[in-house]
Amino acid sequence: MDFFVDSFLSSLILIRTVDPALLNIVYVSLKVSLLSTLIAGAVGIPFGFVVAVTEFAGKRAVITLLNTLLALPTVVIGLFVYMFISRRGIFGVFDLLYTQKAMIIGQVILIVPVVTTFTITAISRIDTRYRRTAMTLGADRIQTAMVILREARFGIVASVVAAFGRVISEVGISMMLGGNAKGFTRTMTTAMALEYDKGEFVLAVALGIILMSISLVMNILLNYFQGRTAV
Amino acid sequence: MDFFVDSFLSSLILIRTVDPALLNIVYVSLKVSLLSTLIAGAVGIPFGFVVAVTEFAGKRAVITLLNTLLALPTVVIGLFVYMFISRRGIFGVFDLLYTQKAMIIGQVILIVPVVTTFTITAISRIDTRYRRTAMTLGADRIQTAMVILREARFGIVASVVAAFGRVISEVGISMMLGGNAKGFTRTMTTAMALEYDKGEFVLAVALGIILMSISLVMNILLNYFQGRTAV
Amino acid sequence: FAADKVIKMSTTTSTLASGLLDILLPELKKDTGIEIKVLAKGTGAAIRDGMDGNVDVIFVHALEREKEFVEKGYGTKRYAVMHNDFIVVGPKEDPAGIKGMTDAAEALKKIALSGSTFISRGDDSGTHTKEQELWETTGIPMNKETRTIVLEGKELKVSFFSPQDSGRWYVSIGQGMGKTLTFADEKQAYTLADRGTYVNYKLGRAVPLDLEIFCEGDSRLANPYGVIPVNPKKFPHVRYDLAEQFAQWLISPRGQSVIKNYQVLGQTLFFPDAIPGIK
Amino acid sequence: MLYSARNLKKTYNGRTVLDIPELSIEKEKIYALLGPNGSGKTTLLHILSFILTPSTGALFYNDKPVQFLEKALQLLRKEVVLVDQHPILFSTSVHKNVEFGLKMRDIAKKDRRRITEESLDLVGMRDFEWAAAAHLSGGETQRVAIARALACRPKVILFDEPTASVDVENQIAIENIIQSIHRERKISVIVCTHNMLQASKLAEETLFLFEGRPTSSIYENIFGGKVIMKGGRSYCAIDDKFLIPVKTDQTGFIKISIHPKSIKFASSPKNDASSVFYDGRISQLSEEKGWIRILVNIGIPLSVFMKKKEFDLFGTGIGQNVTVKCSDYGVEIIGSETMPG
Amino acid sequence: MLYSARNLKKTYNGRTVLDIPELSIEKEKIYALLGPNGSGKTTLLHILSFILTPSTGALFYNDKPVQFLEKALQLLRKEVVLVDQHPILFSTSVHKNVEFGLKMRDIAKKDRRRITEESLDLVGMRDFEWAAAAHLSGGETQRVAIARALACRPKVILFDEPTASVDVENQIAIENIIQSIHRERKISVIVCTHNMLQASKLAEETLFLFEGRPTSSIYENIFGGKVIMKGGRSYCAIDDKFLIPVKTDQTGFIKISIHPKSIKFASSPKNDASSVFYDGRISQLSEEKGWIRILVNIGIPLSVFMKKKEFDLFGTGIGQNVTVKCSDYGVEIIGSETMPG
Ligand SMILES: Nc1ncnc2c1ncn2[C@@H]1O[C@H](COP(=O)(O)OP(=O)(O)OP(=O)(O)O)[C@@H](O)[C@H]1O
Ligand SMILES: Nc1ncnc2c1ncn2[C@@H]1O[C@H](COP(=O)(O)OP(=O)(O)OP(=O)(O)O)[C@@H](O)[C@H]1O
Ligand SMILES: [Mg+2]
Ligand SMILES: [Mg+2]
Repeated sequence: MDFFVDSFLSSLILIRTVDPALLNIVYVSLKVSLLSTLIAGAVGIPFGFVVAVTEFAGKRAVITLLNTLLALPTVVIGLFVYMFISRRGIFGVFDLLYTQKAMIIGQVILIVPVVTTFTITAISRIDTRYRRTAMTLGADRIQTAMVILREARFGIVASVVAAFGRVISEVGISMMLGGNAKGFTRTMTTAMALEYDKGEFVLAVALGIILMSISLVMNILLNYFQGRTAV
Repeated sequence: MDFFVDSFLSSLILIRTVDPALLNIVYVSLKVSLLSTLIAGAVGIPFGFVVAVTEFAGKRAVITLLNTLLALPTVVIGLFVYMFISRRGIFGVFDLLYTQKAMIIGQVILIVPVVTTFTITAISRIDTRYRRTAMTLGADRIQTAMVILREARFGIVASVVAAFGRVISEVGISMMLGGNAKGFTRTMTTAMALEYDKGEFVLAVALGIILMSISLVMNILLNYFQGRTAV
Repeated sequence: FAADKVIKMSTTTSTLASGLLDILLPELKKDTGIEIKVLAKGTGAAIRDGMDGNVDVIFVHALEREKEFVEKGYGTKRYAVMHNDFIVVGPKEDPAGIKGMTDAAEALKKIALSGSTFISRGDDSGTHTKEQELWETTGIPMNKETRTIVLEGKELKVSFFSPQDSGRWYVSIGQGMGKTLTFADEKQAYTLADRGTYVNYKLGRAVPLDLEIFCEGDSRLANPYGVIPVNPKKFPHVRYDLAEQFAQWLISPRGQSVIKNYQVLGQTLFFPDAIPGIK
Repeated sequence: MLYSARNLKKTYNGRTVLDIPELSIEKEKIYALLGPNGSGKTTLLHILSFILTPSTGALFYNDKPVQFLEKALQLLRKEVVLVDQHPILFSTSVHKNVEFGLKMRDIAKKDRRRITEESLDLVGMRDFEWAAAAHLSGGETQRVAIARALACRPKVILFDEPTASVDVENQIAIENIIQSIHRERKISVIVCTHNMLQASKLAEETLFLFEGRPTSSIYENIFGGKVIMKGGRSYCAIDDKFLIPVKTDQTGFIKISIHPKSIKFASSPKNDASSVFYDGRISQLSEEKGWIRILVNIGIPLSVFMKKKEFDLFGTGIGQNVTVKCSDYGVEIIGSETMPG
Repeated sequence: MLYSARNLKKTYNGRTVLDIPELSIEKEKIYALLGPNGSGKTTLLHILSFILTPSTGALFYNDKPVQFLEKALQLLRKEVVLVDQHPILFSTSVHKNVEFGLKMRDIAKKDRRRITEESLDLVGMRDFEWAAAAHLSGGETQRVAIARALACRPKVILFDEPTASVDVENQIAIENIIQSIHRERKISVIVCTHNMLQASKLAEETLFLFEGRPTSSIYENIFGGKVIMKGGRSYCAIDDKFLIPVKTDQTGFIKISIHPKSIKFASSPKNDASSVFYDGRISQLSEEKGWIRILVNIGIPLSVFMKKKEFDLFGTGIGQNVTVKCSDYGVEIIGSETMPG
């Protein structure tokens, strides 16, 4: 148990000393994760909505495929994106590899299926009467969608929270596409992986404790915000 | 694009040759992931159910905490479990480290929050009239729970699918607690990580394609099974 | 009991990634019946495994730390098994102009002075340790970064060295050798690499690395690997006899010749150290 | 014509639940839509409010064919509003629910507020304006849903059993609202109801549906029974007791409807070849625009409909015993049931 | 006593929606539970069916205090079944829905099948046995829910507006079922309804709720109006037209209930100091166990209740004009509204 006490104390020291390197790592982590979540939400929520409310031939196939994509390993995503943005890839000229942009691209691919499938699940469960009621009261497509999304908000917020949790704790893509370059693309998780490789377990867990604290604060804020907008 | 064609052809060759080493890797992957998902389901679904249907003081706090745990990095889980089961840890005598059991322990910790939060979300949305109806018809606690779980089955199955996707594509915990020992704890993802380390990108992606195919087959089976039990 | 002759070994990724173990271990089994569960990871984590008693033997390349490991009683004895060597590689254009240099420290100094990008592994591995040693001998002012952690209740300082004013050209990525080479290739930068991995990435792939060797042969660039059985006095459960048997086999003529004859694409990657001149 | 339809059908998994060869609904009138459970009333109202697409057939609105394409329907829906059978309220406040249609119509904020309050006043739910809609009682919910539809000020309003859960006081209030919006704002109304009195109070025209098809037979006196033969004539035996004369070759179980206008009072039971006589007691009387609806309990309740003048002739009244007669020309077979025999 | 209660209250967010100082319900009787929307009827039925816990107060079932603990309640629920106001069916087949309660009671499979079919037959839904419950129409759903409750063969059955969406034919059928299960199986029944005729047809006893409280005033002739003074007397002015005499010191808007038994026919309008006279027309008559319920339309509909003998004395009938009188002792103030004035 000493180990956890050590880690906890170390995390306190790390925070107290306001280590600028640490601040940068936290900043990069949050920036990249939040942007990825935002983009994935902007893509996945409307996509999930459309799949959920429209009836079309391959619907079950699409859902099965999305469920399959939940199992997409980070290594595959990493290599896939790598092939496109590496110096020899077709987008090589943009010099994206080992930048935060590359990490965001990979992470978005990782979590779009998460947001989409859970949006579909959340919306499918909403009574069709909500849709019909909005329609008969004169709502157009977008306004009807907003009504349904509002009714499904708990599920959708949950999917976004899960997606955020997934990316901020994610290490494979950040490592492969970000490169863990100190000061540029080093995130809390890649730093943790590094400390682990070095055998500095205490430091790795100390970083993990900081990460969880940040995630906790974000969730408390979200909870507070959701509580206020309820009804 | 050649790269993907190469990878695809390689994956075909791998499958065609029925490489026993590959078979073992696939077997270990599936066994560990399925067991983890099963255990996490057995823990997370009832837990999520109880949180969802009972009113208690710290309910919102519990949900916030679970949401936070969605961001638990694999490195932290890996080290956490390591501390307990390493030879110097309190469970050291059981010699769990670098076994499939260790991987399962870590993976269960990883996905219990996923299953739990999405079970909570799925159940919260179920009209309380289902519960009241079951109760007035004479259902006891367990029977009432079964009714509600049945009504929330899409959300719950989705959470289990997501959890399975999470563990079968997961590499950090498998690597740290399983050790990627050939024939014992080498999974598809740790094998991919190794091939990637070796620079054998084609092989890494070929393994990824196999992984996705397996996941696809599992999802098709599940879809078929769900379709049959619907109504 | 053949099935029971299984031991656990922690090693650095390079031994596994280079393919050496894939040749070595079947031979070992044939000769001794011993099977090895290989756990490949970062140097630090591999040594840590030994210190925690999680494995029966370690096989790493970090000479100073290996000695310390034995001194502190975690291991019984370090057996020198083999070495390969480090090289300085960089882009064809060679912006720092170090082609053909044999003094590694001088080469690094020129890279620093010309401000050419240099990728450091930055992961405290054997390679990184070597790189830090070399930087210190260049005379370039070093930057020491210290972090305080708590270990077993006591505060402890951990430090890292890197050249001063290196913000732009010195990129520390904290990753394994292969990834570091890939990174350097992408950014067309210099880096210090071990020859085995370089050969693998240069010759073993459809799309070879776009990096050339510019500096090699300096005696300081040797990279020795050692094998250390974990001390049964510290961890009674370890299978010391099998670990010792494995170590003995490695340094035996049989083991040494397997290492010597292991070639990738016509290149010898490791040179046996236990028996000089072995065939 | 407000609506007309030809060969309108709605099919679910091979089962045709609505099948309307011909339908015309005039403008600025109040229609009652009647029919037993499952006869397709709700389905028809959904189609007429453009939120459900028929499987086949043509629908005309204001004499223009309706294109079942989202863009076109959106425009039509601004004119036609449906109040659902079991309405749902959005999980916001009562105020926001009623305001919703106004927002969709880009009404200015100030006006929205006023109209919302007015509409809630109409249904007596003003006190609940800021309550959470999700927690209202059944009748409260129904009344808010009506207010929400009224607030939209549509040209056509379709009510699906609007007062099913509403209390007596508000039932009358809502019936009055329906009449007054029709009178004052010239709104066309279709009301679907199981309450005959409500239908006859409100409606200028009546539509009947039975098993998805419009039917001329009035939706009353519907009974199921077994065909039996007696004295060379066929009867439908209800509850194995009451024999209703019927023209049929069928056997087994059938469903019949006795036209309420075909049932007559008989001063004395004389042997009329084509009629059957029943003794009963008048248990309810109600006046409907010069007609009297009489409920005669002969063991089963028979609904009888006669001109006030005719009724007055008999000098009978509530609680009096009467003999009624029924002949096979007033009995229609509306279906045969597959029931365990 | 089947149920008795003391100081039973249910409070939501500080609002007391049910407040019952005293209540007794006898065994093996049919009770009607009446009251306007939001008066707490559903809330009371939920408490009596042990699926809602009161905020405070004591409830006795069969003279034993009810412990609101899950274990104890589970046993009680096997004897008491509620049919919800807007029932939901589980998203399985109709058959499985009806069978559910039987499974919970560990009935053998063979018996389950038989009872399920019998119950569906009772409500005329046997044809739908294997249909998906989710797609039924409003009335079909309500009927299946009734079958599901009947199948459980409870000792007590609580119906919350059981026929609100049910068609006329089945409405009668369900009323008959309620009467026959009560008669034959000695089941105690409480029916909540807004249908006065149904209540008087079925009920042996009647309970009234108003704003959460049991009230003696009959739930009829409820009107809201403004208190005005005229000739030293106070009146409640409804729609600014009809003046109802009322004893009050209040001003502003009040809600009154005119006891239907207190309204009398007046042969000729003579100046009676304490009464007010209204001219109207008899629009509906119904017989209820020796009493006649008369709907007199005086501009607003007044419900009048008198002994059949008394009614017969006047020799009037449906569609006739009459004068009725109303005095302040029959008028009760049941609430004051806060309305914009
Ligand atoms: N989505 C659906 N899938 C299958 N059957 C359906 C669906 N919707 C309705 N039905 C069936 O169509 C028939 C007509 O339904 P509808 O709701 O129009 O009846 P209704 O006349 O409104 O009845 P009620 O008086 O009970 O409200 C019913 O038998 C119902 O079971
Ligand atoms: N969960 C809740 N939270 C807040 N208020 C509630 C809740 N449930 C019911 N109420 C309120 O309690 C009051 C009584 O509700 P109840 O459903 O018992 O009325 P009811 O007599 O059944 O009315 P109706 O005839 O409309 O069905 C209503 O005004 C309702 O708004
Ligand atoms: Mg309907
Ligand atoms: Mg109610």
